[in-house]
Amino acid sequence: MKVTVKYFAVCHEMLNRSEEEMQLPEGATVRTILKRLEEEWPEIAEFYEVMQMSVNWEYATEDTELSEGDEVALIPPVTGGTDV
Amino acid sequence: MKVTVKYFAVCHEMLNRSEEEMQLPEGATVRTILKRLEEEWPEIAEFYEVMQMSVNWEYATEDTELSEGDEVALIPPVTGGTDV
Amino acid sequence: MFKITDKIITGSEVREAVAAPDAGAIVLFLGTVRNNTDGKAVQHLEYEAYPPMAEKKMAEIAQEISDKWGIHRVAMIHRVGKLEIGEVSVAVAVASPHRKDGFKACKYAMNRLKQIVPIWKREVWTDGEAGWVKPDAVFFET
Amino acid sequence: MFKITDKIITGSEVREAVAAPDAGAIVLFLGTVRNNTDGKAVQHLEYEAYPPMAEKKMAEIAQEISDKWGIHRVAMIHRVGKLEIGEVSVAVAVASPHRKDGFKACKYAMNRLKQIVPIWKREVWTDGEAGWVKPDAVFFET
Repeated sequence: MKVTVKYFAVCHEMLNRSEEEMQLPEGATVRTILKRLEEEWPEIAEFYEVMQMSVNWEYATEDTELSEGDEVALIPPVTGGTDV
Repeated sequence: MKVTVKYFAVCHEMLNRSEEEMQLPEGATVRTILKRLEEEWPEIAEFYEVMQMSVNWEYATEDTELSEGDEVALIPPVTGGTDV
Repeated sequence: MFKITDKIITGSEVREAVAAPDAGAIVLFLGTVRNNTDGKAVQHLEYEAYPPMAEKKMAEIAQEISDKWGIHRVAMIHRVGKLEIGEVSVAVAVASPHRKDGFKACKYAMNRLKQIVPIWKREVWTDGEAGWVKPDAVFFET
Repeated sequence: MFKITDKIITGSEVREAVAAPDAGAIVLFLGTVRNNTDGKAVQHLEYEAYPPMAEKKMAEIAQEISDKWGIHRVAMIHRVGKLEIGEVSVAVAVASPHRKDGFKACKYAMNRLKQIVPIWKREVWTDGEAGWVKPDAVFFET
Protein backbone atom coordinates (compact mmCIF):
# COMPACT_ATOMS: atom_id res chain seq x y z
CA MET A 1 0.00 0.00 0.00
CA LYS A 2 0.97 3.59 -0.52
CA VAL A 3 0.81 6.32 2.15
CA THR A 4 1.84 9.96 2.23
CA VAL A 5 4.27 11.00 4.97
CA LYS A 6 4.63 14.64 5.97
CA TYR A 7 7.55 16.28 7.76
CA PHE A 8 7.23 19.61 9.54
CA ALA A 9 9.54 22.11 11.15
CA VAL A 10 12.66 20.42 12.49
CA CYS A 11 11.78 17.12 10.76
CA HIS A 12 11.47 18.95 7.47
CA GLU A 13 14.93 20.41 8.03
CA MET A 14 16.51 17.15 9.17
CA LEU A 15 15.20 15.11 6.28
CA ASN A 16 15.41 17.93 3.77
CA ARG A 17 11.93 17.27 2.40
CA SER A 18 8.43 18.16 3.49
CA GLU A 19 6.54 15.17 2.17
CA GLU A 20 6.93 11.89 0.36
CA GLU A 21 5.02 8.84 -0.75
CA MET A 22 6.00 5.54 0.85
CA GLN A 23 5.25 2.06 -0.40
CA LEU A 24 4.60 -0.15 2.64
CA PRO A 25 3.83 -3.84 3.11
CA GLU A 26 0.35 -4.92 4.17
CA GLY A 27 -0.01 -4.75 7.96
CA ALA A 28 2.42 -1.84 8.25
CA THR A 29 2.10 0.44 11.26
CA VAL A 30 3.45 3.88 12.10
CA ARG A 31 6.48 2.06 13.51
CA THR A 32 7.28 0.73 10.04
CA ILE A 33 7.75 4.31 8.85
CA LEU A 34 9.82 5.33 11.85
CA LYS A 35 12.19 2.40 11.34
CA ARG A 36 12.58 3.22 7.68
CA LEU A 37 13.47 6.83 8.47
CA GLU A 38 15.94 5.69 11.10
CA GLU A 39 17.76 3.56 8.55
CA GLU A 40 18.18 6.59 6.34
CA TRP A 41 19.07 9.02 9.08
CA PRO A 42 20.01 7.34 12.42
CA GLU A 43 20.14 10.63 14.35
CA ILE A 44 16.41 11.11 13.91
CA ALA A 45 15.72 8.29 16.37
CA GLU A 46 16.81 10.40 19.33
CA PHE A 47 13.98 12.80 18.57
CA TYR A 48 11.31 10.11 18.44
CA GLU A 49 10.95 10.32 22.21
CA VAL A 50 9.72 13.93 22.07
CA MET A 51 7.78 13.62 18.82
CA GLN A 52 4.25 12.55 18.16
CA MET A 53 2.74 10.98 15.08
CA SER A 54 -0.55 11.54 13.35
CA VAL A 55 -2.57 9.49 10.91
CA ASN A 56 -5.25 11.30 8.93
CA TRP A 57 -5.04 14.43 11.16
CA GLU A 58 -5.46 12.50 14.39
CA TYR A 59 -2.74 11.71 16.92
CA ALA A 60 -1.61 8.11 16.60
CA THR A 61 0.75 5.67 18.32
CA GLU A 62 3.56 3.62 16.85
CA ASP A 63 1.16 0.68 16.80
CA THR A 64 -1.51 2.43 14.75
CA GLU A 65 -2.16 0.33 11.66
CA LEU A 66 -2.06 2.00 8.27
CA SER A 67 -4.26 1.71 5.22
CA GLU A 68 -3.90 2.61 1.57
CA GLY A 69 -3.96 6.38 1.07
CA ASP A 70 -3.39 7.35 4.70
CA GLU A 71 -1.72 10.65 5.46
CA VAL A 72 0.87 10.19 8.17
CA ALA A 73 2.83 13.03 9.81
CA LEU A 74 5.71 13.36 12.22
CA ILE A 75 4.74 16.01 14.76
CA PRO A 76 7.64 17.70 16.58
CA PRO A 77 6.89 19.34 19.96
CA VAL A 78 4.10 21.80 19.37
CA THR A 79 4.90 25.45 20.08
CA GLY A 80 1.94 27.29 18.68
CA GLY A 81 -0.02 29.81 20.62
CA THR A 82 2.43 31.87 22.62
CA ASP A 83 5.18 31.37 25.14
CA VAL A 84 3.67 33.86 27.50
CA MET B 1 -18.99 78.88 51.47
CA LYS B 2 -20.15 77.82 48.07
CA VAL B 3 -19.95 74.27 46.68
CA THR B 4 -21.13 72.62 43.46
CA VAL B 5 -23.45 69.63 43.81
CA LYS B 6 -23.92 67.19 40.96
CA TYR B 7 -26.79 64.77 40.38
CA PHE B 8 -26.54 61.80 38.08
CA ALA B 9 -28.86 59.21 36.61
CA VAL B 10 -31.80 58.58 38.89
CA CYS B 11 -30.90 61.58 41.13
CA HIS B 12 -30.83 63.80 38.09
CA GLU B 13 -34.32 62.57 37.19
CA MET B 14 -35.70 62.83 40.73
CA LEU B 15 -34.46 66.37 41.30
CA ASN B 16 -34.94 67.46 37.72
CA ARG B 17 -31.53 69.08 37.53
CA SER B 18 -28.00 67.84 36.95
CA GLU B 19 -26.05 70.34 39.00
CA GLU B 20 -26.40 73.36 41.26
CA GLU B 21 -24.42 75.71 43.44
CA MET B 22 -25.17 75.59 47.16
CA GLN B 23 -24.34 78.17 49.75
CA LEU B 24 -23.42 76.36 52.97
CA PRO B 25 -22.47 77.48 56.48
CA GLU B 26 -18.88 77.07 57.69
CA GLY B 27 -18.32 73.58 59.08
CA ALA B 28 -20.84 72.06 56.70
CA THR B 29 -20.45 68.38 55.85
CA VAL B 30 -21.90 66.14 53.17
CA ARG B 31 -24.77 65.52 55.59
CA THR B 32 -25.72 69.18 55.41
CA ILE B 33 -26.39 68.76 51.71
CA LEU B 34 -28.34 65.53 52.14
CA LYS B 35 -30.59 67.14 54.73
CA ARG B 36 -31.26 70.10 52.53
CA LEU B 37 -32.24 67.84 49.61
CA GLU B 38 -34.51 65.84 51.87
CA GLU B 39 -36.38 68.98 52.88
CA GLU B 40 -37.05 69.72 49.26
CA TRP B 41 -37.91 66.18 48.22
CA PRO B 42 -38.56 63.83 51.18
CA GLU B 43 -38.72 60.70 48.99
CA ILE B 44 -35.04 61.03 48.15
CA ALA B 45 -34.09 59.99 51.69
CA GLU B 46 -35.12 56.40 51.08
CA PHE B 47 -32.42 56.18 48.40
CA TYR B 48 -29.66 57.50 50.63
CA GLU B 49 -29.11 53.99 51.96
CA VAL B 50 -28.02 52.67 48.57
CA MET B 51 -26.29 55.83 47.37
CA GLN B 52 -22.76 57.00 47.86
CA MET B 53 -21.37 60.50 47.93
CA SER B 54 -18.21 61.95 46.50
CA VAL B 55 -16.23 65.09 47.23
CA ASN B 56 -13.77 66.23 44.60
CA TRP B 57 -14.00 62.92 42.70
CA GLU B 58 -13.31 60.78 45.75
CA TYR B 59 -15.83 58.72 47.68
CA ALA B 60 -16.80 60.47 50.89
CA THR B 61 -18.95 59.82 53.94
CA GLU B 62 -21.74 61.91 55.40
CA ASP B 63 -19.20 63.27 57.88
CA THR B 64 -16.75 64.51 55.28
CA GLU B 65 -16.19 68.21 55.85
CA LEU B 66 -16.54 70.58 52.96
CA SER B 67 -14.51 73.57 51.81
CA GLU B 68 -15.13 76.49 49.49
CA GLY B 69 -15.26 75.39 45.87
CA ASP B 70 -15.67 71.66 46.53
CA GLU B 71 -17.43 69.53 43.96
CA VAL B 72 -19.86 67.18 45.65
CA ALA B 73 -21.83 64.44 43.90
CA LEU B 74 -24.57 62.01 44.76
CA ILE B 75 -23.59 58.63 43.36
CA PRO B 76 -26.46 56.18 42.74
CA PRO B 77 -25.60 52.46 42.61
CA VAL B 78 -22.93 52.05 39.96
CA THR B 79 -23.85 49.87 36.99
CA GLY B 80 -21.05 50.51 34.57
CA GLY B 81 -19.09 47.76 32.95
CA THR B 82 -21.47 44.98 32.06
CA ASP B 83 -24.05 42.81 33.73
CA VAL B 84 -22.53 39.69 32.35
CA MET C 1 -5.80 55.38 28.60
CA PHE C 2 -8.78 55.78 30.93
CA LYS C 3 -11.65 57.32 29.11
CA ILE C 4 -15.35 58.02 28.95
CA THR C 5 -16.53 58.51 25.39
CA ASP C 6 -19.74 59.05 23.45
CA LYS C 7 -18.18 57.54 20.32
CA ILE C 8 -18.39 53.93 19.11
CA ILE C 9 -15.84 51.68 20.83
CA THR C 10 -14.06 49.18 18.59
CA GLY C 11 -11.58 47.74 21.09
CA SER C 12 -8.62 48.81 18.99
CA GLU C 13 -8.24 52.04 21.04
CA VAL C 14 -7.47 50.13 24.22
CA ARG C 15 -5.47 47.48 22.45
CA GLU C 16 -3.22 50.06 20.81
CA ALA C 17 -2.87 51.89 24.11
CA VAL C 18 -1.35 48.85 25.82
CA ALA C 19 0.77 47.42 23.00
CA ALA C 20 4.45 47.12 23.84
CA PRO C 21 7.34 45.17 22.29
CA ASP C 22 8.05 43.30 25.52
CA ALA C 23 4.45 42.25 26.20
CA GLY C 24 3.54 39.00 24.48
CA ALA C 25 0.03 38.69 25.89
CA ILE C 26 -2.88 41.03 25.36
CA VAL C 27 -6.18 40.18 27.02
CA LEU C 28 -9.08 42.26 25.84
CA PHE C 29 -12.56 42.27 27.30
CA LEU C 30 -15.51 43.77 25.44
CA GLY C 31 -18.88 44.19 27.05
CA THR C 32 -21.64 44.41 24.47
CA VAL C 33 -25.31 45.32 24.72
CA ARG C 34 -27.41 42.18 24.93
CA ASN C 35 -30.85 41.88 23.42
CA ASN C 36 -32.24 40.82 26.80
CA THR C 37 -31.72 41.13 30.54
CA ASP C 38 -32.93 38.10 32.43
CA GLY C 39 -35.22 37.34 29.52
CA LYS C 40 -36.69 40.84 29.30
CA ALA C 41 -36.29 42.15 25.74
CA VAL C 42 -34.05 45.21 25.55
CA GLN C 43 -34.67 47.87 22.92
CA HIS C 44 -31.55 49.90 23.68
CA LEU C 45 -29.45 51.16 26.58
CA GLU C 46 -28.42 54.56 27.83
CA TYR C 47 -25.28 55.02 29.84
CA GLU C 48 -24.46 58.09 31.87
CA ALA C 49 -21.16 58.78 33.66
CA TYR C 50 -19.44 61.23 35.94
CA PRO C 51 -16.46 61.53 33.60
CA PRO C 52 -13.66 63.07 35.67
CA MET C 53 -14.34 60.79 38.63
CA ALA C 54 -14.85 57.76 36.39
CA GLU C 55 -11.51 58.30 34.67
CA LYS C 56 -9.81 58.85 38.04
CA LYS C 57 -11.28 55.60 39.40
CA MET C 58 -10.20 53.71 36.27
CA ALA C 59 -6.65 54.95 36.84
CA GLU C 60 -6.86 53.77 40.45
CA ILE C 61 -7.87 50.30 39.30
CA ALA C 62 -4.85 50.25 37.01
CA GLN C 63 -2.69 51.20 39.98
CA GLU C 64 -4.17 48.31 41.98
CA ILE C 65 -3.28 45.97 39.11
CA SER C 66 0.22 47.35 39.01
CA ASP C 67 0.57 46.74 42.76
CA LYS C 68 -0.89 43.24 42.60
CA TRP C 69 0.71 41.77 39.49
CA GLY C 70 3.37 44.25 38.37
CA ILE C 71 1.37 44.80 35.18
CA HIS C 72 1.67 48.40 34.06
CA ARG C 73 -0.18 48.39 30.76
CA VAL C 74 -3.91 48.65 31.34
CA ALA C 75 -6.43 50.68 29.35
CA MET C 76 -10.15 51.15 29.87
CA ILE C 77 -12.83 52.94 27.94
CA HIS C 78 -16.55 53.18 28.62
CA ARG C 79 -19.18 54.58 26.36
CA VAL C 80 -22.03 56.88 27.37
CA GLY C 81 -25.21 57.91 25.60
CA LYS C 82 -27.56 55.69 23.65
CA LEU C 83 -26.26 52.24 22.70
CA GLU C 84 -27.89 49.79 20.33
CA ILE C 85 -27.93 45.99 20.68
CA GLY C 86 -24.51 44.50 19.93
CA GLU C 87 -22.60 47.74 20.45
CA VAL C 88 -19.66 47.81 22.83
CA SER C 89 -20.30 49.55 26.15
CA VAL C 90 -16.93 48.89 27.74
CA ALA C 91 -13.48 47.73 26.66
CA VAL C 92 -10.58 46.78 28.90
CA ALA C 93 -7.16 45.76 27.61
CA VAL C 94 -4.24 44.40 29.59
CA ALA C 95 -0.81 43.72 28.13
CA SER C 96 1.47 41.53 30.17
CA PRO C 97 4.56 39.40 29.85
CA HIS C 98 2.57 36.34 31.01
CA ARG C 99 -0.90 35.48 29.85
CA LYS C 100 -2.03 33.91 33.11
CA ASP C 101 -1.63 37.20 34.97
CA GLY C 102 -3.13 39.05 32.01
CA PHE C 103 -6.37 37.07 32.29
CA LYS C 104 -6.48 37.63 36.06
CA ALA C 105 -5.82 41.34 35.76
CA CYS C 106 -8.41 41.89 33.02
CA LYS C 107 -11.06 40.04 35.00
CA TYR C 108 -10.12 42.02 38.11
CA ALA C 109 -10.39 45.31 36.20
CA MET C 110 -13.92 44.47 35.06
CA ASN C 111 -15.01 43.46 38.55
CA ARG C 112 -13.62 46.63 40.06
CA LEU C 113 -15.06 48.77 37.29
CA LYS C 114 -18.52 47.60 38.21
CA GLN C 115 -17.86 48.38 41.86
CA ILE C 116 -16.26 51.78 41.95
CA VAL C 117 -16.49 53.59 38.61
CA PRO C 118 -19.42 56.04 38.56
CA ILE C 119 -21.32 54.98 35.46
CA TRP C 120 -25.04 54.25 35.31
CA LYS C 121 -27.20 52.29 32.98
CA ARG C 122 -30.78 52.91 31.96
CA GLU C 123 -32.49 50.08 30.15
CA VAL C 124 -35.21 50.80 27.65
CA TRP C 125 -37.26 47.68 27.03
CA THR C 126 -39.21 46.74 23.94
CA ASP C 127 -42.46 47.13 25.87
CA GLY C 128 -41.80 50.88 26.04
CA GLU C 129 -40.91 50.87 29.75
CA ALA C 130 -37.49 51.91 31.04
CA GLY C 131 -35.54 51.96 34.25
CA TRP C 132 -32.22 52.67 35.88
CA VAL C 133 -30.75 49.36 36.86
CA LYS C 134 -28.54 48.50 39.75
CA PRO C 135 -26.49 45.33 39.92
CA ASP C 136 -28.93 42.46 39.30
CA ALA C 137 -32.09 44.53 39.66
CA VAL C 138 -34.09 47.38 38.32
CA PHE C 139 -33.33 50.22 40.66
CA PHE C 140 -35.78 52.88 39.66
CA GLU C 141 -38.37 52.71 36.91
CA THR C 142 -38.92 55.91 34.99
CA MET D 1 -13.80 30.07 12.69
CA PHE D 2 -10.71 27.91 13.10
CA LYS D 3 -8.03 29.04 10.77
CA ILE D 4 -4.36 29.04 9.85
CA THR D 5 -3.42 32.12 7.87
CA ASP D 6 -0.37 33.78 6.38
CA LYS D 7 -2.06 37.21 6.56
CA ILE D 8 -1.80 39.81 9.32
CA ILE D 9 -4.13 39.09 12.23
CA THR D 10 -5.95 42.08 13.68
CA GLY D 11 -8.22 40.32 16.17
CA SER D 12 -11.34 41.66 14.52
CA GLU D 13 -11.73 38.44 12.44
CA VAL D 14 -12.23 36.32 15.54
CA ARG D 15 -14.24 38.96 17.33
CA GLU D 16 -16.67 39.28 14.44
CA ALA D 17 -16.87 35.51 14.16
CA VAL D 18 -18.17 35.15 17.72
CA ALA D 19 -20.40 38.23 17.99
CA ALA D 20 -24.03 37.48 18.82
CA PRO D 21 -26.91 39.58 20.13
CA ASP D 22 -27.36 37.39 23.22
CA ALA D 23 -23.68 37.35 24.24
CA GLY D 24 -22.75 40.29 26.42
CA ALA D 25 -19.15 39.28 27.07
CA ILE D 26 -16.38 38.89 24.56
CA VAL D 27 -12.96 37.86 25.81
CA LEU D 28 -10.21 38.18 23.27
CA PHE D 29 -6.65 36.96 23.64
CA LEU D 30 -3.89 38.15 21.34
CA GLY D 31 -0.43 36.64 21.42
CA THR D 32 2.14 39.02 20.00
CA VAL D 33 5.79 38.55 19.06
CA ARG D 34 8.00 39.75 21.88
CA ASN D 35 11.36 41.39 21.32
CA ASN D 36 12.99 38.81 23.60
CA THR D 37 12.69 35.27 24.89
CA ASP D 38 14.13 34.85 28.36
CA GLY D 39 16.24 37.91 27.72
CA LYS D 40 17.59 36.71 24.36
CA ALA D 41 16.91 39.40 21.73
CA VAL D 42 14.57 38.20 19.00
CA GLN D 43 14.91 39.52 15.45
CA HIS D 44 11.79 37.86 14.10
CA LEU D 45 9.82 34.60 14.29
CA GLU D 46 8.74 32.01 11.77
CA TYR D 47 5.70 29.86 12.36
CA GLU D 48 4.89 26.69 10.46
CA ALA D 49 1.70 24.66 10.77
CA TYR D 50 0.03 21.50 9.57
CA PRO D 51 -3.10 23.38 8.51
CA PRO D 52 -5.81 20.74 8.13
CA MET D 53 -4.87 19.02 11.38
CA ALA D 54 -4.39 22.36 13.18
CA GLU D 55 -7.85 23.55 12.17
CA LYS D 56 -9.36 20.19 13.17
CA LYS D 57 -7.70 20.38 16.59
CA MET D 58 -8.90 23.96 17.10
CA ALA D 59 -12.45 22.80 16.41
CA GLU D 60 -11.96 20.01 18.95
CA ILE D 61 -10.91 22.56 21.58
CA ALA D 62 -14.07 24.54 20.85
CA GLN D 63 -16.07 21.35 21.33
CA GLU D 64 -14.36 20.79 24.70
CA ILE D 65 -15.34 24.34 25.71
CA SER D 66 -18.90 23.73 24.62
CA ASP D 67 -18.99 20.56 26.74
CA LYS D 68 -17.39 22.21 29.77
CA TRP D 69 -19.12 25.59 29.90
CA GLY D 70 -21.93 25.47 27.36
CA ILE D 71 -20.17 28.21 25.42
CA HIS D 72 -20.67 27.73 21.71
CA ARG D 73 -19.04 30.81 20.25
CA VAL D 74 -15.27 30.33 20.05
CA ALA D 75 -12.96 31.38 17.22
CA MET D 76 -9.23 30.86 16.78
CA ILE D 77 -6.75 31.97 14.19
CA HIS D 78 -3.01 31.39 14.05
CA ARG D 79 -0.58 32.96 11.67
CA VAL D 80 2.24 31.21 9.84
CA GLY D 81 5.27 32.53 7.98
CA LYS D 82 7.58 35.32 9.07
CA LEU D 83 6.35 37.56 11.89
CA GLU D 84 7.93 40.80 13.04
CA ILE D 85 8.12 42.06 16.63
CA GLY D 86 4.72 43.22 17.87
CA GLU D 87 2.73 41.33 15.25
CA VAL D 88 -0.05 39.02 16.36
CA SER D 89 0.71 35.30 16.09
CA VAL D 90 -2.52 34.00 17.55
CA ALA D 91 -5.97 35.33 18.38
CA VAL D 92 -8.69 33.56 20.33
CA ALA D 93 -12.15 35.04 20.93
CA VAL D 94 -14.88 33.69 23.15
CA ALA D 95 -18.37 35.17 23.38
CA SER D 96 -20.45 34.13 26.35
CA PRO D 97 -23.47 35.18 28.33
CA HIS D 98 -21.29 35.49 31.46
CA ARG D 99 -17.88 37.04 31.57
CA LYS D 100 -16.47 34.77 34.27
CA ASP D 101 -16.89 31.69 32.09
CA GLY D 102 -15.65 33.67 29.09
CA PHE D 103 -12.32 34.36 30.80
CA LYS D 104 -12.00 30.72 31.85
CA ALA D 105 -12.83 29.42 28.39
CA CYS D 106 -10.44 31.78 26.61
CA LYS D 107 -7.59 30.84 28.95
CA TYR D 108 -8.41 27.17 28.48
CA ALA D 109 -8.38 27.56 24.69
CA MET D 110 -4.91 29.07 24.79
CA ASN D 111 -3.57 26.35 27.06
CA ARG D 112 -4.99 23.59 24.88
CA LEU D 113 -3.81 25.30 21.71
CA LYS D 114 -0.23 25.07 22.95
CA GLN D 115 -0.71 21.40 23.80
CA ILE D 116 -2.42 19.84 20.82
CA VAL D 117 -2.47 22.14 17.80
CA PRO D 118 0.35 21.29 15.39
CA ILE D 119 2.10 24.63 14.95
CA TRP D 120 5.83 25.21 15.33
CA LYS D 121 7.92 28.23 16.03
CA ARG D 122 11.40 29.04 14.82
CA GLU D 123 13.10 31.94 16.56
CA VAL D 124 15.63 34.03 14.72
CA TRP D 125 17.76 35.95 17.19
CA THR D 126 19.55 39.22 16.64
CA ASP D 127 22.91 37.43 16.90
CA GLY D 128 22.09 35.70 13.60
CA GLU D 129 21.44 32.30 15.18
CA ALA D 130 18.09 30.57 14.98
CA GLY D 131 16.34 27.55 16.38
CA TRP D 132 13.10 25.65 16.59
CA VAL D 133 11.81 26.04 20.08
CA LYS D 134 9.81 23.70 22.17
CA PRO D 135 7.88 24.75 25.25
CA ASP D 136 10.34 26.60 27.49
CA ALA D 137 13.47 25.57 25.59
CA VAL D 138 15.30 25.68 22.32
CA PHE D 139 14.57 22.34 20.75
CA PHE D 140 16.87 22.24 17.78
CA GLU D 141 19.29 24.92 16.63
CA THR D 142 19.61 25.32 12.92
